[in-house]
Amino acid sequence: MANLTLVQAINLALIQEMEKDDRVILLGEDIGLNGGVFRATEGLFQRFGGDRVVDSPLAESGIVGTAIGLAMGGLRPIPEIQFEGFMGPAFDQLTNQCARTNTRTRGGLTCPLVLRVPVGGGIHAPELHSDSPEAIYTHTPGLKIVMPSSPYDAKGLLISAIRDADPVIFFEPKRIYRAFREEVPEDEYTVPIGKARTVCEGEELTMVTWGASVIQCMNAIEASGRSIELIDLRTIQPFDMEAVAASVQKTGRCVIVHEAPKTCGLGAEIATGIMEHCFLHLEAPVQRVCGFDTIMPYYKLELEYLPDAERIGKAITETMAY
Amino acid sequence: MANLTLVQAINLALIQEMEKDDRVILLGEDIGLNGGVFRATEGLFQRFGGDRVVDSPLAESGIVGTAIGLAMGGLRPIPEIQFEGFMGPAFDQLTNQCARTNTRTRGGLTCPLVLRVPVGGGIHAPELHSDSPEAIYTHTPGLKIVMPSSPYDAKGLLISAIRDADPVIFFEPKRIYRAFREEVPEDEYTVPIGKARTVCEGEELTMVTWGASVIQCMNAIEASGRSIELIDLRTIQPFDMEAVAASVQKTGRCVIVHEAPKTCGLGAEIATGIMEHCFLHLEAPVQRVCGFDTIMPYYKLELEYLPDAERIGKAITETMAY
Amino acid sequence: MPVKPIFEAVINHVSILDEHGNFDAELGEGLIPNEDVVAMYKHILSCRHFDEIAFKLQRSGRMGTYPENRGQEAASLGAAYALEPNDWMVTCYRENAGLFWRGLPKEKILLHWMGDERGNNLDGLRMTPLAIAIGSQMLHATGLAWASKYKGDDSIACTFFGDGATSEGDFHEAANFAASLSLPVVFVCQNNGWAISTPSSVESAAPTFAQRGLAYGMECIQVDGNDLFAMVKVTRDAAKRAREQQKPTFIEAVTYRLGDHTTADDARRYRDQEELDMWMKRDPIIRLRQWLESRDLWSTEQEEQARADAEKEIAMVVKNAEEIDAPAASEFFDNMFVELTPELKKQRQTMRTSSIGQDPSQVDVKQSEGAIK
Amino acid sequence: MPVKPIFEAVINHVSILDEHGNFDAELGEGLIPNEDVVAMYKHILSCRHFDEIAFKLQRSGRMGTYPENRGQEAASLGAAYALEPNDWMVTCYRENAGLFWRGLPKEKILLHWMGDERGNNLDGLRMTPLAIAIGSQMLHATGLAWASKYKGDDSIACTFFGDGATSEGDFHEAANFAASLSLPVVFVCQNNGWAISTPSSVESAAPTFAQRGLAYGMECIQVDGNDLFAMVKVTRDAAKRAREQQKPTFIEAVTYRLGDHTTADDARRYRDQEELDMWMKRDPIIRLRQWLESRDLWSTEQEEQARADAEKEIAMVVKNAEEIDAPAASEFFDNMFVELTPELKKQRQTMRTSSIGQDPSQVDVKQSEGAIK
Ligand SMILES: Cc1ncc(C[n+]2csc(CCOP(=O)(O)OP(=O)(O)O)c2C)c(N)n1
Ligand SMILES: Cc1ncc(C[n+]2csc(CCOP(=O)(O)OP(=O)(O)O)c2C)c(N)n1
Ligand SMILES: [Mg+2]
Ligand SMILES: [Mg+2]
Repeated sequence: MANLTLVQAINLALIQEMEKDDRVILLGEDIGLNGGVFRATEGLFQRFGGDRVVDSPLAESGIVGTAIGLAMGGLRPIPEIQFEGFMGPAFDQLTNQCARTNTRTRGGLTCPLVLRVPVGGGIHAPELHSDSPEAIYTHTPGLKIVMPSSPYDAKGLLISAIRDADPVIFFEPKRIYRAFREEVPEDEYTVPIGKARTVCEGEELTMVTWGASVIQCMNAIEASGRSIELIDLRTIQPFDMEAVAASVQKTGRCVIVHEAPKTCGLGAEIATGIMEHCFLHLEAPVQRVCGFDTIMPYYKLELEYLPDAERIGKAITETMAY
Repeated sequence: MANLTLVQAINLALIQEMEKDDRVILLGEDIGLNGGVFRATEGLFQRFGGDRVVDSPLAESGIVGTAIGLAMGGLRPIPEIQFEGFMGPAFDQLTNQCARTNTRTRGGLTCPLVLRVPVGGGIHAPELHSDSPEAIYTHTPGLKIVMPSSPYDAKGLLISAIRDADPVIFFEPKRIYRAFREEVPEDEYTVPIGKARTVCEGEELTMVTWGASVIQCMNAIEASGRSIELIDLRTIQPFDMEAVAASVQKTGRCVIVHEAPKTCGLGAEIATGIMEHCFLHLEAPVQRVCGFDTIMPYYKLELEYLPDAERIGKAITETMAY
Repeated sequence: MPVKPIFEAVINHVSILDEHGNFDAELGEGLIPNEDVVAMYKHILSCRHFDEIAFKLQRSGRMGTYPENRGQEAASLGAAYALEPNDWMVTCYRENAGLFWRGLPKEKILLHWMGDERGNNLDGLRMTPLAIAIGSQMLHATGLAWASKYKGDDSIACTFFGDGATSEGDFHEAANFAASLSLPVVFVCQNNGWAISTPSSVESAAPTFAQRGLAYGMECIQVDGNDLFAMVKVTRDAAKRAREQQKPTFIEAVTYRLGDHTTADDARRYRDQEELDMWMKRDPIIRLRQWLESRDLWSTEQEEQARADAEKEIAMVVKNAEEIDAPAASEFFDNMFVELTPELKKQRQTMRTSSIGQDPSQVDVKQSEGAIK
Repeated sequence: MPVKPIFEAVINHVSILDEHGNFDAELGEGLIPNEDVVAMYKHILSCRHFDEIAFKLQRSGRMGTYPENRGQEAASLGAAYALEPNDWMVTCYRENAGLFWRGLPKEKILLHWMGDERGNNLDGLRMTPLAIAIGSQMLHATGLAWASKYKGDDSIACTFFGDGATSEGDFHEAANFAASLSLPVVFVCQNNGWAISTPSSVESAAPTFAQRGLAYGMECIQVDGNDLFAMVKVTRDAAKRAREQQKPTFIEAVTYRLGDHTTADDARRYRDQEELDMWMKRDPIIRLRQWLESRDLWSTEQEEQARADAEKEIAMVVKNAEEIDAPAASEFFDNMFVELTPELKKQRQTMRTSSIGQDPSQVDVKQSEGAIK
């Protein structure tokens, strides 16, 4: 066991999978000698050499499109996009090419790649370094999407993602890259894709979230003094509706928290799923606490934008009082 | 009055706004001499000349990015993307540039452009010619989105969009480009952005849809023999939640129909909005009839994928029986 | 010196068998064994017939949109001929001649345009499916070439695209990745003068498309794309450069589409008859037949026989494509993931028995008979 | 002829005042009035000081990430000087010297990096805000230039970007649109050797970046970017070509960033000290001061005075930036649309009084006091 931050856990998972499987190669901007702008690939260039840890030209479509070719050619590429705000140029390759390779060729070619992308706000970064676009890719058939909220999950989910036969977007919440440490087994292990984690159990209300917001939710729960069940989705697509439904059938109330803008966010899908699965159990409308339907502001106001314990607390109160 | 198809109504709106305002210029692939692959710009090159109707190089990011510059420079560009499946390369310019111009500059620069895009399935087209990506752009703050379902609305909404001070995506349901004709006034008129249209009134159930699906819904309603209120959103963003909520508060039941995949589609947002606004009125869970969470299949199976009167009818039955 | 030259470049044009029948013996003699020229000529006849039939299938409502390849056959065929069997061919949609030469069953192309993804399963063929999104495929070629280089399997990737496609950002990124990362890719631009109705002069203000490659420090060459010999020659050189030096090459093959853009297009709206007439004379079939006849490698009887063979062959191809079982209604679910998610399984299972989104466990529906059929 | 040259190109390099103080009188004499050279030298000193202070603000936690401009001042300044007041300047983020010269209030740049969009409101300045998404801005320049051409207002657009940015597809599309549609754009690539830790040799395998422009049939030129005179000369030529002939030009300005990529970077991880030392000697400040002194246009006293002035000026700039009122908590709503939608009005109004998504009319909440503060 080692006491690791989330970014260190990712680094460890990469090392272990690269040692095990030489089809695994990394490509992206500044991931080589520099170890990535967040140091997630620190030391890998030195350890595995420039054939397996490749600094690419500054071109996100190129990174993803080339990775598709690598994957079709039998490798297991792990491309990195430096910040989620720069997925834009790769959108076409990701959604119209990568996500469709398997179905387009009726299984003749597959595209097992893991696209690593730091995601989310709260780190005082410049524009386009703080967004949360997961719903857009959730609406895109053919992609799996994962977002860990802890070092332990980060390692286990990343190993699962690398071994997965399908393309996976691995979102890394940058706000908690180094926010805390956790015991992480040295050995390899996997955390299954598609299974949520119940962070804490409770009877009065279900709270659903993922990524960095888990912490804000825990703070709000503690402050509320109520018995609240917190579910961390861990996988965004396919998300664990079963776990959510089971919990809401028990509690009858639900609050969903995410950083992304409200309208057409994943919160809407989960809320609708709850209506479908738990209609007769619901005692109050499902409540969403999200980013507003605005552009994520520059950092002076980012904490006004991001859901915090206070706003989540209000939702608890309102939902309980309904 | 003239008896026009939807595509003719668009053509007419373009002519009238171009005559009225010489800041309006068009750019896109094959829109000039060829009149666009759907002939929406037929005759405009001849009428307004090559300075105002411009065949661009084959590059969607270039089309949208250049249009942003044109708009910032004081013009009213109307770029065209040939099919919605080719919006991918323009995604970054559209969501991270166009949509953010106003807020990024705190109003110092605005971006009044109308991006015209044929959308949706059902015309026996090749791959990537039949998608419905509206939810992705609905989740993108800073864009308005419109989708007419009739020639009359097409003309009125397009004129509103061109006169709007903000960027508008104008989705044109290609399945009904020429499906039917309607009386369209020769004079200019506007249909307001943000207001739904009640296609028919009813008491037992509310049905919400937009674009080409209006027809399938009407067929299903007729077949059901029930009193169903059909709402055509017309504007996708900002959509008319007020009209939907008022109707569902009356009927207590709702079915939402769209071509796009279910998960994280606009249907989820509307369903959640209904839960928020009509919780105590709801007699059954809101039901969605959508595209499946798969890639839109090639045309042999496209009618299996698209919501049809039969599937919509099932939803009516199930919702009424709840 | 305040102003000094620091870089110089020349783009060459290669032609071996020109439209007037002139044949450059120095470059051309022995380049292709005679029997292969004969075989390729027959192949082009068969492809031309395929085109004609495909066009008719569309016109009679038996197939969707189809892009005729007519007039461009020599370009993709010459390139394909110069490749090794293990090389990847990453095409757009006007390379039937090259794909068929390398073993793609012809009915696959018909199935594709008949709206059937099964036409895209090219398992084991070292090909990617026709690329509908213009410009998207070159990056895949770059990645495939990289995988080959990484694995040391000695194969390269050859990718094809139109003049219009070079305007897309993805072309630029693919070419730059290939040059910068030193990848064995051959880029073949089929400059056929038009991107639908847009003349190539709108796609680029430069005098050649070949010079697109100068930006990346790539070898660049322009070639008469209707000249089978020249195509073989330049592609062979480029393939060798890729295989031995891991260096990409940009080839501009100057050609022309004699048909409309697709069956949904009417080229008379935007291009002149004179231009078409001029290019009709440059048809690769004309000059190849002349060349063969001048060497007594071909006769009128052989021509008749070959055309008859092609008719028979293509009739069978159409039969195969049309007689394939209809896909299962739910077939489009099957390859969404290597293993379907539970939600997709449920959607597949209930696709016609329930509207989606409804949890069956919540509903106790008595189908009100008659209301809906 | 089977192989014949059809296109030839030469890229020239321009230098007027080199790092050793050599001055080419033929090109350089009279190019810039002496008083303007003096003014620009002072301006660079002030920018250099701004940089130093900005760096310190970041280090002391008073500002977010900041990208030092140090060493590159001559490039954007020389180009900006060559433009007309009405021309558009469309930059990335290492062009402070040019932007300030053209009247951008310096505190705007600090505000930007302090995480305050108000720093981006450049109303009336014919500038676009710093571009954070690499490669995104050149297309806007192309569009702005087009609007100018359409309106016939005689202005052009000059856009700046790094060596790394030329790898993005959007660069390609912008350059191609400009050349094909014949738009008055000047493309200035600041090749500073690095894109964060990635050397320019990874961004392009070609010997120059200037030749990127050959792809589009554009005029291309390489220039010593640390040479103010050469920058003025080539930009002036390019601006004239744009204004009079509606033709774009690609300028590669060879320069170097003497600092880290940004304050979040540590360049020692990836680049050699020798390289840095070599470029320290090529600093535009050194050669400009020598030139001024050699002509008796500058003295030690003036230097001291200028540095003192810069300190005073920048202190005031910092004060202005730091003393601005905090933005209203809801300020990020205000410019989402020219007129806010009802939903956004509601969200703004209730942003701290209700979690969002809840229709207030549905809730009768007695805030259970104490449970949450
Ligand atoms: C990304 C994208 N944009 C637009 C289209 C529509 N479209 C199909 S073919 C074509 C022209 C292609 O021209 P070119 O690359 O020269 O190939 P050609 O058809 O001439 O062989 C266009 C614009 C598309 N398929 N993909
Ligand atoms: C689209 C995009 N991808 C990645 C980044 C992250 N990033 C910021 S600066 C930079 C390097 C830019 O290099 P260059 O264009 O040479 O400009 P320089 O910083 O050297 O002036 C990168 C990769 C970004 N801002 N935008
Ligand atoms: Mg073409
Ligand atoms: Mg640089």
